[in-house]
Amino acid sequence: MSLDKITDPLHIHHWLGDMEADYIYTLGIAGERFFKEIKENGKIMGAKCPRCNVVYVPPRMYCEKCFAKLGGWVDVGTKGVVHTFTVATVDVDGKKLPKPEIYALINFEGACGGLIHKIGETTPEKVKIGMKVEAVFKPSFERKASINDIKHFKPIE
Amino acid sequence: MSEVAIVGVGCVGFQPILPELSYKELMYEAAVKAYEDAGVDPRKDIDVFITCAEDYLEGFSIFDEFVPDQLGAVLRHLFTVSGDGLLGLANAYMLIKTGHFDTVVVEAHSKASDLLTLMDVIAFALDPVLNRPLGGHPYYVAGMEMNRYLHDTCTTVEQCAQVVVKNKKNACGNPYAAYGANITLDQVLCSDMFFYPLKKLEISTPADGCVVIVLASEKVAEKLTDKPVWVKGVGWCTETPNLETKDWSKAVDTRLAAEMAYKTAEIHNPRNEIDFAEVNDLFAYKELQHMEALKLCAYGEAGKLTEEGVTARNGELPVNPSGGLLGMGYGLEASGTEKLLEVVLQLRGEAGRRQVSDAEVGLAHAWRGIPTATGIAAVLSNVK
Amino acid sequence: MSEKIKHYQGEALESADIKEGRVPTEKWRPKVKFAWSAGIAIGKFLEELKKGKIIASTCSKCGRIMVPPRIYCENCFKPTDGWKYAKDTGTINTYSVSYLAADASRLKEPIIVAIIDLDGASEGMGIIHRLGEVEKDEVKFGMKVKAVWKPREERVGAITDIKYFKPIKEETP
Amino acid sequence: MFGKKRVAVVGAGLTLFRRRMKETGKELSYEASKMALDAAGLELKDMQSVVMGTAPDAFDGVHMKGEYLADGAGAYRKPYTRVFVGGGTGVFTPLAGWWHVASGQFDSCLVVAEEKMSSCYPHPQYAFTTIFDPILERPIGMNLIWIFAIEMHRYMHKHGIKKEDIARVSVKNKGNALDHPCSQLGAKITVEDVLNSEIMAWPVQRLDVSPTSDGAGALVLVSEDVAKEITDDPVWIDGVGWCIDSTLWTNRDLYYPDYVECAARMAYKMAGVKNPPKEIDVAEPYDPFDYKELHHMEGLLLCKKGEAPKLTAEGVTQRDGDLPINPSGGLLGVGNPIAAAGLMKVCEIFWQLRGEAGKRQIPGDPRTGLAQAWGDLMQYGSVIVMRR
Repeated sequence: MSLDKITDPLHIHHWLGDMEADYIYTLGIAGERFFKEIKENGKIMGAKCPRCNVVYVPPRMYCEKCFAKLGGWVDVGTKGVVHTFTVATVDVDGKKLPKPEIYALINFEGACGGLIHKIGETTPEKVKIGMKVEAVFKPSFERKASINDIKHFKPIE
Repeated sequence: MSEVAIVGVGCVGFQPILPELSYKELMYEAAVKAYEDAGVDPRKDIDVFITCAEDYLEGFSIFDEFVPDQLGAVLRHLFTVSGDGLLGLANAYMLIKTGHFDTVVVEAHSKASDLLTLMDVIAFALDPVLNRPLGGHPYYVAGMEMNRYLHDTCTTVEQCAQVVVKNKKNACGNPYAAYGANITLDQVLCSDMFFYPLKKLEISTPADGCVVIVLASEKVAEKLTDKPVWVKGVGWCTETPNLETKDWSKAVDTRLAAEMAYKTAEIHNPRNEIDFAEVNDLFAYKELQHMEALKLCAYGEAGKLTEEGVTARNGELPVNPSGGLLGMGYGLEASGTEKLLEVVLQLRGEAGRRQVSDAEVGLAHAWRGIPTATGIAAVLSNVK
Repeated sequence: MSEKIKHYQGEALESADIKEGRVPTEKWRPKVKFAWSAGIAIGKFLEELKKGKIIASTCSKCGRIMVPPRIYCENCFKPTDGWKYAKDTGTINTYSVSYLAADASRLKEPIIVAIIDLDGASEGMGIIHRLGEVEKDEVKFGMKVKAVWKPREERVGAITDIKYFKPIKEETP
Repeated sequence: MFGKKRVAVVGAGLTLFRRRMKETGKELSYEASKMALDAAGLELKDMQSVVMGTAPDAFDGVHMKGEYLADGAGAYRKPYTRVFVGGGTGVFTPLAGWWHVASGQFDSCLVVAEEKMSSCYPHPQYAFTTIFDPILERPIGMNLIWIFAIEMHRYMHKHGIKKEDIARVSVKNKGNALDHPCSQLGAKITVEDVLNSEIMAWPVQRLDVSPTSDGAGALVLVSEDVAKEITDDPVWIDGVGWCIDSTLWTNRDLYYPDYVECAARMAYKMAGVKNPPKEIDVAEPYDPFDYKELHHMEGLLLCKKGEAPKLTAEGVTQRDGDLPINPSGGLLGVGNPIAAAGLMKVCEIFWQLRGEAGKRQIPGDPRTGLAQAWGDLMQYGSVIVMRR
């Protein structure tokens, strides 16, 4: 234990700084193809593990379970089911959001995984686990091969 | 193979902020306490030092640059585990088990108050392509997980809130706890709904503090102390970093980690063989979910046990007698060592008014928080 | 199996692929802001810099006078037990003439940066700082230098309260 | 050695090293891991534990990037640890893998090292500015190259070494890298080329320096019992060593890396190496800068202090010399994706000891090899001694 201690609050000092830089991420081999399908064709694709016989959404280069290279790409459609969701009322700074945001994991039939995205065109109290939803894409000229090329998912039926 | 024991602990904090100490000085003070407790001189007696840290929580790239001096590790054998302090314990345990090393120090700390934008940093851990571009407060992930957990197990929001009441109450008896409080169930239930169904008071608040642990092989431990706490087994596991394919209802990482630890520790019936548990409760529902994954009760049963007072300090299976992270404060990578500290104090009979009676076997558990699915479990005992 | 491996994986990109958008990317700039506690030793060091002085901490066990100061002697692992001023003069231990700025951009006029072993501290107690009022070819190992301080009213309690170190001109007899 | 377990390396994998790659860090990790498993004739399910080594998060641009990379490294539902000791990480990672197996806790461990430096834009150099003390050093406008220049200058001054003595390392390593299939900067250059290259921070010039890179590497480690079942050709990890020196690098004499010597002594003691220059047949010391190879040869006790430039000039460190140093081409030639580059050195020793290094194979019958990495603020040494 140190012999000198600070007992006078005027001697407490701090130093401001940051650890900020710009980052550019490639989407990867699987990611690039996945997002190009969203951008160019408005399609959500999965990739199949030839060994586990599982279709992963989003597609990957490899099966995380067995390390086989994923093969056949499958269109899983744009409709899915809410696996779970939340309603966020605060932003990253802890400030109250003007309008709550609904985040959900959407599963696609026959596929392992799904997409985490926002739910729109509804109100928080109407969202339920197991609810059917559909992807709403941005107009094609606005798409950039990004997860945000999907505006949100909206309830169907 | 030698048995492994904890022979010294030192802790400074936990406090909402420790503004008068730099992170180095904080580590130094905790280290001095631990070395005094163990009766060792780090300049001569320690074979390996492990620091557990992540760069963005500290404000440096390559944090271990800034570590050796204050731990007494200059020109000695130190490294960083980029993980929770309990993962540091796992590596210390293996090092001693090789038979090449007799004494290992594990350090973990939080200077959360140095970091002004913790939630931005946590958001920075999300997948940069699939998840992060959606933006928002990263704890939405916890809200989603709690929702599915409640849905699948029929655990109630009251049961989750009871965890907060219990832990903050326990913390009132813990001098190392920053956020003890005497609150009611209603106060928790009426606190702001941040990420439905997760409420403000169900989320642990960061705190500053440091824990240093000294481990030793059997032969050295028996020379150093008459109160060794034996590490009977450690397990750790990463389920998957992919939010899309992780299990949203069960803490699979923790289940697998516990199975590994129990196998080594020869624990066959955790509920009966473990006297008390220090379980990660970064969010209130996590304590329940983790109890189930740790096989302290059946899937979906933890809420009920909490409601019935089984997990209270004087209950049949005390859980988080320290006050947990909800009561002590979220010590970032030191979270697991907060748990470990309590287990050691309890097993030595030094937990003061928190003392659990007849404690022989304790469980310490950590989870690395959002957005990870990494859990670590350690079984400790005061009987070899 | 090096010789048995016929194909090594990896798809190289040119920087133009990114710049010209041929390869889609995501961008992010994290908000990572800190207010590091300076603590006991460095807090005092900064306060003294503001006064135009360089403070050292001392260890009575090994007798070292240490800059920058610390509250523990890392060699003895004892708390330091005294404070002492070092001088603002010293000797160049080693140096570099750099054409690179912090962001790796290229400078027309080089920065000269040196480790300066301070007088009044134990041997080898160096700090890193810039040199000024000297041509790059004049700098020598072992050269004596002195701190050039900012005017008192501009000092804020920072290492940059010292503008740079400059050579001490030898008195010509 | 009663009660102490031996650990074998049975497979190695590497991706290409390039300035910028399309693969994500996860995908790079996967490619290297898969290659190592294939080489060992094993599957992911055979791996009981995984250790990841990767340097600052500030390169890849992901907080807790060990967690992020986990599935690419094969850690799905497995015990997984990330270790991190700056530039020393690449050689340190197999040391962590070693104790996973040597402890008896696991029979196998997949060791993976990854770096995707190109995510940091426009240049990874920016990330390096955050390795300095924010109060005492960053305000001066620190640049990574400065501190190497300062160390290199001190080393030259202390022993009276000339730049051309050092440039020979760059010439040798970039030349060796021409034979490495993953190499980023293999080239036939001359001492004059190095001396005439752009001055970055005197005495450091452009061709004294390794590049920034993307890449990954992997090793498969197994226990003695498993090794005997699956291969006739294991390479044993017989010595491990690591050491850190004081944070306060400006308080130290930078002419000699005491921390490398301390790490080396730890590894030599464990491996029973008494006379390193005689007993080590091939070495891969860390060479992010050309002078570092010399500095590290001395720290590793492969020669006397100040003597490494002479050995280099005499050709002793060439592939066909008495003590081949960096036959891979090192970081200067193959590239420097920090952690992956360190692991590349261990892969090279593995291949050299198995006689599988192809065009890079050193003559004779190498039985004992060493790889070493360096890191932090002129502060960290990690050393591995391997034997056939």
